[in-house]
Amino acid sequence: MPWSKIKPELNEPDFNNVTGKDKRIIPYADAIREALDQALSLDANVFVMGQGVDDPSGMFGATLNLHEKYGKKRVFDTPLAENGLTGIAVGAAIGGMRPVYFHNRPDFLLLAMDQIVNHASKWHYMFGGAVNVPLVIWACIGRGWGSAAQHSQALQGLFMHIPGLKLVMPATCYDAKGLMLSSIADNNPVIILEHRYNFRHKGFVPKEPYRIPIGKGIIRKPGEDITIIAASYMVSEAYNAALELSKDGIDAEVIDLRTLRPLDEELILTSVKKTGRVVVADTGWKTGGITAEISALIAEKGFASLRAPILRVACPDVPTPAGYTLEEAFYAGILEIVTAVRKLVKCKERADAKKITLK
Amino acid sequence: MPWSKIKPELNEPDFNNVTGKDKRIIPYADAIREALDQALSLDANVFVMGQGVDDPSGMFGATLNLHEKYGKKRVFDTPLAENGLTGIAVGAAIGGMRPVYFHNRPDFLLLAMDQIVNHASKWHYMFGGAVNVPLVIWACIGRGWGSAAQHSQALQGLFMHIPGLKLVMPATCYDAKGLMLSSIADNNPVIILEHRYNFRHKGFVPKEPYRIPIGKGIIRKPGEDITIIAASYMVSEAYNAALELSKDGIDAEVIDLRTLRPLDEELILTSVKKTGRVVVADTGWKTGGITAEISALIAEKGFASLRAPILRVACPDVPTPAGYTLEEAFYAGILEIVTAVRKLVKCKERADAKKITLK
Amino acid sequence: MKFSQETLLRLYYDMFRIRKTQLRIESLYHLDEMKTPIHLCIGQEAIAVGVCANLNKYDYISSSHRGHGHYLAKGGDLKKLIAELYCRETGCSKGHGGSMHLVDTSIGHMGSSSIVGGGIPTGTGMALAIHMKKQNCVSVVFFGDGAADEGVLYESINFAIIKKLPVIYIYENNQFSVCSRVSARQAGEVVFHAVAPEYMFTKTVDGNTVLEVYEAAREAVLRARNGQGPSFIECKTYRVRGHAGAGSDAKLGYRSAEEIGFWESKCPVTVFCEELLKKGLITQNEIQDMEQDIDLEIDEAFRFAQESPLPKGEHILQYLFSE
Amino acid sequence: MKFSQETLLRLYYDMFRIRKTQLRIESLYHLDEMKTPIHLCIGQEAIAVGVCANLNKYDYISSSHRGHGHYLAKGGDLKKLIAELYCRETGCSKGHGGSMHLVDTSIGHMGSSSIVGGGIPTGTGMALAIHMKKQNCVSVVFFGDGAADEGVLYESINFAIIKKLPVIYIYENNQFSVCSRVSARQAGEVVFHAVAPEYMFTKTVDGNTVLEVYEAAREAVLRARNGQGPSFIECKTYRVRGHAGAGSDAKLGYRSAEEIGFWESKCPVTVFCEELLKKGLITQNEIQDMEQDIDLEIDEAFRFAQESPLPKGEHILQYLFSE
Ligand SMILES: Cc1ncc(C[n+]2csc(CCOP(=O)(O)OP(=O)(O)O)c2C)c(N)n1
Ligand SMILES: Cc1ncc(C[n+]2csc(CCOP(=O)(O)OP(=O)(O)O)c2C)c(N)n1
Ligand SMILES: [Mg+2]
Ligand SMILES: [Mg+2]
Repeated sequence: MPWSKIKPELNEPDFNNVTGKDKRIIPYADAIREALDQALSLDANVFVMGQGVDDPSGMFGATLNLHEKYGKKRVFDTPLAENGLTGIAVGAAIGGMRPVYFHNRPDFLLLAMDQIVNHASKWHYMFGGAVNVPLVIWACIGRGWGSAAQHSQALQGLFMHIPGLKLVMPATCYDAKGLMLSSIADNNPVIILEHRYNFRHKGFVPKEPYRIPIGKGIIRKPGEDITIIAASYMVSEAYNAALELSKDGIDAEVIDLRTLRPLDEELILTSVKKTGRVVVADTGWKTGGITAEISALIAEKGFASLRAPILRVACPDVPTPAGYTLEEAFYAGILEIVTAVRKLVKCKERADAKKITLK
Repeated sequence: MPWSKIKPELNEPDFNNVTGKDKRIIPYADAIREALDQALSLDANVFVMGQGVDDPSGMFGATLNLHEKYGKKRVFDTPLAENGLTGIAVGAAIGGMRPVYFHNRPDFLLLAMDQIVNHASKWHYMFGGAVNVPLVIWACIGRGWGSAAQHSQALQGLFMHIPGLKLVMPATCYDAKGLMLSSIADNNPVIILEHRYNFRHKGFVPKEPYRIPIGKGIIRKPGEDITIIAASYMVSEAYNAALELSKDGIDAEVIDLRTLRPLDEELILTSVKKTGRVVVADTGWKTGGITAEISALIAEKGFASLRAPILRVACPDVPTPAGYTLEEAFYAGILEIVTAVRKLVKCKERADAKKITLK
Repeated sequence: MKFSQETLLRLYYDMFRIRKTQLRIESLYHLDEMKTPIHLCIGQEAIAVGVCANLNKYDYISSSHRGHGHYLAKGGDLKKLIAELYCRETGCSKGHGGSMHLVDTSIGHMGSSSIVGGGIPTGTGMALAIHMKKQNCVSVVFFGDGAADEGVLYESINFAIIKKLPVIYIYENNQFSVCSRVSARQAGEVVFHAVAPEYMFTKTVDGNTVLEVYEAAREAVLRARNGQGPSFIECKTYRVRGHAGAGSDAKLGYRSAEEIGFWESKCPVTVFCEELLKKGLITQNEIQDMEQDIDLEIDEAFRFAQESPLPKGEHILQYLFSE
Repeated sequence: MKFSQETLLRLYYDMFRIRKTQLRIESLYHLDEMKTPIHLCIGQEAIAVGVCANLNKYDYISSSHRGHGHYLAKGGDLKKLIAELYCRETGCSKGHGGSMHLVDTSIGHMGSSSIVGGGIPTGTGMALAIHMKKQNCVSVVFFGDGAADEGVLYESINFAIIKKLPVIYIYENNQFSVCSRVSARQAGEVVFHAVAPEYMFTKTVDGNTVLEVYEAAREAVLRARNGQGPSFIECKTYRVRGHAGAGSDAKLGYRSAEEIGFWESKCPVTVFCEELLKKGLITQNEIQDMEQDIDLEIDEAFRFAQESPLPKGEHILQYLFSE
């Protein structure tokens, strides 16, 4: 069933421009698995838990056979009981371990919001710094094949609102490994939201362990005319949109946020200062989602540079429908980004950007 | 303990300008209670549930003694078990009842996110309109006296992100009653987030049942120079800030959103068109909260009228600290609104608003 | 208990029809025309049928991701089921739900959740509605051993006992949650659930024997209709197919081919059929007639589905809110 | 079981100290200098003390909103407790937590949650950490009858049994969640919890009798240290004061003055004291000396708190993240 099995067939967009014989290309799932493997071998306090982490599909391949290498004490299946098990992971972290708790889908994290939001995110602050919770929670946003309303929610908009949580959304194989290693090394609760479509990709991943700083974004393509801001799988769409737009002579800058919280404000504001035009794109719902925060940030701190409205490309505000004809209408991507950019770049000619209205 | 008992001593700001002998003034809690009383007596399918709805304090007075009038079958105490009981309320609604489920604090709704978000909000859409969930969930945002991180979260930012939910936040005694009656009459899941500080107020409330349309805001004070957008208790702060500002000749328009979802876009955009300047104020956290969405909406659809950055007044991005000296620094209100407005109105003199930067 | 021939044949027919529907879905799934994740209930038909044979159309059921059997046993429209799998506008959920989200309010199927355990409290709540409206109905909650890991089960049962609700918990213990054995996830056979015989009627039955299920459910339903409160019935069974999708998953190696084979030999449909034949209650001819009827109905359902229009993307915002 | 005089006096002293601390807080609360919601454990001292007397400083405890007794019994700093109630920078949680959020990592108190039931899984998780690190410690989870309404209790116990974790669940059944009686919230005395003696050591004791609590906890702790897995001890007791704040709430009328009076007469501190006196294990003079010591310590703690600096608003962003 294509729903649960995605073959890593495509090369990811060539973000890194790495060349030479050292350019090792591996699938997305393998990049995560390698990070876990290295973390497990480097730190005896790291452990991996979650429904099916030890099963034949090994969490889409990301945890495959790690239980055989590290034993069922350090890589273990759990009962469903998501709130209880999250609390147990929090407690284990308080007790000095570094749990990595895997979930198929962010939808299931809704059962664990009490432990994530009321407990994990607050424990350090609430006790004046006395205790910390080095916990990683990982979940993979579903998409396609009728995953439907309860199996394809992109809930970054919720987690971005919670102080005390870090929120990480990798877009490349390189980052999937490097951000996983940083998240495990972090002394705070970190949510990693993956996207199912990233698992279609293969990309460049160095063999040795490395970390990518949490709280820093990266420019995937420099440009002068407009800034496209995205995270996770939407970065691929934005990048491809930028390539498409360049055919029309529109030079778009593509920002990959990498982490949503802390957010790399400086990177965003510097880019906006240069381009004066922004499209924010996300895999989640529009209203109250991450595109809202990024847009509001710019409207607050980057207003002086703005030469056009800030447009948001996101999913319409309905639960994910099951049927494929509806799914097609539901998901935004390259097309919607290109359209939004074209709308804004028309503004270029006008002398006074403020006067512009959009239909 | 002042924490759990708030006396309704203050008159709310005189938003309505009602005069004459028919002007009945009652406390905030009584307004809610009257709505419940009328709903229970008008519709046999309405019932009220929640921890302590039948206890001597009667949910801050909002449900006081209703169990005596309507019997313990229709007004009943529940076990804690918030996720289970929310699912039970959802099921009762599916079965044709109209439950009103009371919680002391929104913090406890985090235990019930699975049933609220995965179930209640999706049931109508997911089944192509076959079933509906006429459910009201009520919770009162805590504030002060060391309520601290787990008893004072203003979680409207989370609920605003969820399609399929309606989100209501009354600011006046009149609205507390009228919006409760509308919410109970609505065929969809409605979250009512109250604020503890509203319970300090008394205000005008007509005796007969009436409804206030969900999805429509209201202008609490018309003005020309700047728009202050707020909801719930923050409306009082915004209104008082506007009165303060008028002493300096700044004529602020104050919008009370009343409902956050659906949001009254038209009211907001019309006002911004007139004033060109906006401060959005909220009782919740800033990042990813409701101020983000409202700001992003304006940056997208009202950009042409904007003559200054959109500023947000909200709580800093940390869990609520317990100590009163920290609480004082945590909560934003009239002072922060006035400061934000003054910053923006300085922009008035400049010819080209785009050039303005803020410190 | 004595069963009329009519009842026995009805039970057989219903199981056979569910089985054949599942097999047809399975055989066509590779064509990728049903773009929806499927969870077949092959081997568990006796539970859906044995329970639902005691219900009428005003009774409620609450189901899960593995819900085709519940839907059909309760009387759900076969055409609308298949159309939903084909994501058509004519599907029971108008193409919004897919395989895991079936609904047919006309027969008390108020929608199934794919959040494991999600339907337990909602089904309990439907019993609360019955109770408050003083209706003479029951609410049946079907859930699996994975769902029994969730604390919400205990929250729900507790409430149902307190309020003496007319709810019947049908625990379909097929021994697996995906590839994870119940014995690895639960401390013991019945550590928490089904432990309160003083508080509710509890019974453990062979979930592959339709008459056992039927009898236990009958008692539970009678009690519920008489205001005697909730019941809990554990039906021991086995998931012979893979967790999701079509076909066996024996090659994955997390369970032995022998184990699967053992349970296949306990097939609730075949074994029951053999019994009926042995007792002379049915003939090979009658079986063939039944099969023909069923095949025709299934053919027609698939044709209906395939010929039905697809929902239009431009209508995506419809059904967000009820007026 | 035989107890040395030293142990008996220690148990008494610890209970007495907690009681006197609570009474002092109560008597000063009306001044509104402690701007924090308080939940007194008056009448429940025997549970905290009886359990913690079996623990050392490397053992963990997990506590709740009603946690002053647990904190003190485990060895938490009294000055830092009072300073926290006064919201001072010198408080155990630096004024960030208040009465419901105490912490003292130096004695294994890793922070208490005011989300009812919230500390149950985290305490279980601390036992998992102990287990994985192969430490010779235990983790004790204190929780109330309100917390026992929450499904997370069963999720946690189930996991603890599966993994044979060194965790001890101390169920402080004080019969109320705010004004709601346990009998109105739970289907029966022990429908779900404490029902699995084959799976873990379970025991019900008089929570007002410190030696009963001590003995049961001792066995549970020994078993946990020996790798024999989790235990569940129900301590029956009663909340004699109001749910929150200072003083009796008899006037509210949700329970009778007689009922409260009955339980006041079963006061764990006074009754134990009388027994010690009767057995000649303590003298009135010794009691007075104790009281004087305790009063002095409490005086000093309050002085320390009142003289301590308040946290500064400008530092509000501190401690969001750990480096
Ligand atoms: C709350 C939740 N956690 C995890 C999942 C992923 N999941 C989908 S089906 C399934 C198996 C559930 O097992 P069981 O309840 O026994 O039902 P069965 O599949 O055996 O019929 C799981 C874990 C889910 N859908 N919901
Ligand atoms: C999840 C949750 N629901 C509700 C509350 C409100 N609340 C605070 S204390 C309390 C009583 C809890 O009773 P119990 O667990 O028996 O503890 P006790 O107060 O009796 O010590 C309640 C309901 C809460 N804090 N958390
Ligand atoms: Mg199963
Ligand atoms: Mg209690």
